[in-house]
Amino acid sequence: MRIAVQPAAFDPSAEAGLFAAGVSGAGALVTFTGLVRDLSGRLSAMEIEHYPGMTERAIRAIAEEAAARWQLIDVLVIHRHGRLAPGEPIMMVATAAAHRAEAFAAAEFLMDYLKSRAPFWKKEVTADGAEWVAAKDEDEAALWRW
Amino acid sequence: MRIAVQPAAFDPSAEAGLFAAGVSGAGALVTFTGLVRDLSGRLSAMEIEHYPGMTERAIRAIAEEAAARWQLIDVLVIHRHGRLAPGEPIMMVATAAAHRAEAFAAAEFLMDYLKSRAPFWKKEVTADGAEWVAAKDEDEAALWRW
Amino acid sequence: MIDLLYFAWVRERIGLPREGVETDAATVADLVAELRAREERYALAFADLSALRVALDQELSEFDAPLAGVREVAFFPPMTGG
Amino acid sequence: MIDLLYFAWVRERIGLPREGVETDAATVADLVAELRAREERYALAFADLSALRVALDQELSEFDAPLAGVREVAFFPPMTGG
Repeated sequence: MRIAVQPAAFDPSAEAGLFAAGVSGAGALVTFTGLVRDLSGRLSAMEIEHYPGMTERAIRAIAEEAAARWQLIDVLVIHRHGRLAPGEPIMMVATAAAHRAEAFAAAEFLMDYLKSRAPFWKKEVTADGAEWVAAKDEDEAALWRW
Repeated sequence: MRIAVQPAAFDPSAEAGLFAAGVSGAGALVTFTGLVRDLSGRLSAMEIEHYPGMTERAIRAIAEEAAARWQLIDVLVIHRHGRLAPGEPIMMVATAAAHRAEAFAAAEFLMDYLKSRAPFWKKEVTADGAEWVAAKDEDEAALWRW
Repeated sequence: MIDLLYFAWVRERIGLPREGVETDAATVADLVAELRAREERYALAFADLSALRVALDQELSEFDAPLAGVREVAFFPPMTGG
Repeated sequence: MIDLLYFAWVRERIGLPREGVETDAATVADLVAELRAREERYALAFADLSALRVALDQELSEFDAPLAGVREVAFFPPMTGG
């Protein structure tokens, strides 16, 4: 299990390759990558604030919960903070399991919990100013399925 | 949309990188990679037979169905046939969408349908002989959720 | 003339991957009945239709489907891709 | 002495990321009442508790949780990671 909370940019496909190389006996690998979207066409940056210390704890607790629920061979979570440009990867998760259902379920579980239970806050910066991204009711609702 | 049915080995992370580079405006990328598992510890190869012509048609129809159900920015499917070694990637799918729920749902849909509706047949080769892999009831049942 | 294609253990039991047949069979099931009557290896391959799938001109179909206009019929076990 | 941490718009409204307080508040809600009474910017930041979340010693908690033994209290809006 590797958890990285970092300001530095990362290459999701290179990380996926490293993850895959470190896994043995898996039948299924799932990766998810989240990217900065420029919805307005005017986004100059996405700023991500986090709570150092709690962030790593919260992500580790979420990953351990996933490992307890599904037979996972390995889990990877990378999440950036700081200032990101449109199109840049914000975060990724990867899961390795014997079967596809477990790898998919664990990756979706990780994403749902990272969205609403890991202490990150996004702010969209445009030429007109900056605005905190509001949490979506649907993201909170997504937790109820688990 | 790229669909490749090929005997040649491929590098899932390199393919994921190419896929990501060709996508613009996505907020969510999901990849799934299926690998040859050596359950018995005695597997010398996995042989995958397919139905040339129908295979490409069937996969394209499945991918088009996914694109009709979810707002997808792009879809990739790669599936090998021929003789594969334990641990080698058999196939991968990648999906790009605005939101994670669509990218995950489409990737799972593609996998469920590729398992049971694309004309591939797996045979496990061990020192003791070769045996066709039996279709699993649970794979057929997985289609009912869509 | 219709092309018959066999895959996986159907191909192995029948002992060939493809053959052409002249037939007046109205449906896939009628064609299967003709094939079963030919030789033991066909009877064996088609013993249990519930273990088989059929594609007509490369589209999955059913055993009661009509054969009129069909050029290619493929028989195979349930698929195990992915 | 308890460390108070503020994040995102809570930090911006209060105007600082962290401060130490001496308090006898029994619960988080009691502490919030003390902070609200301090100054307008605190009253504003804590106007609507339903828009806020709280973590005690880096674990998500509730506003009615006791403060006994707690060293670090963080206030922030609902999280928007991922």
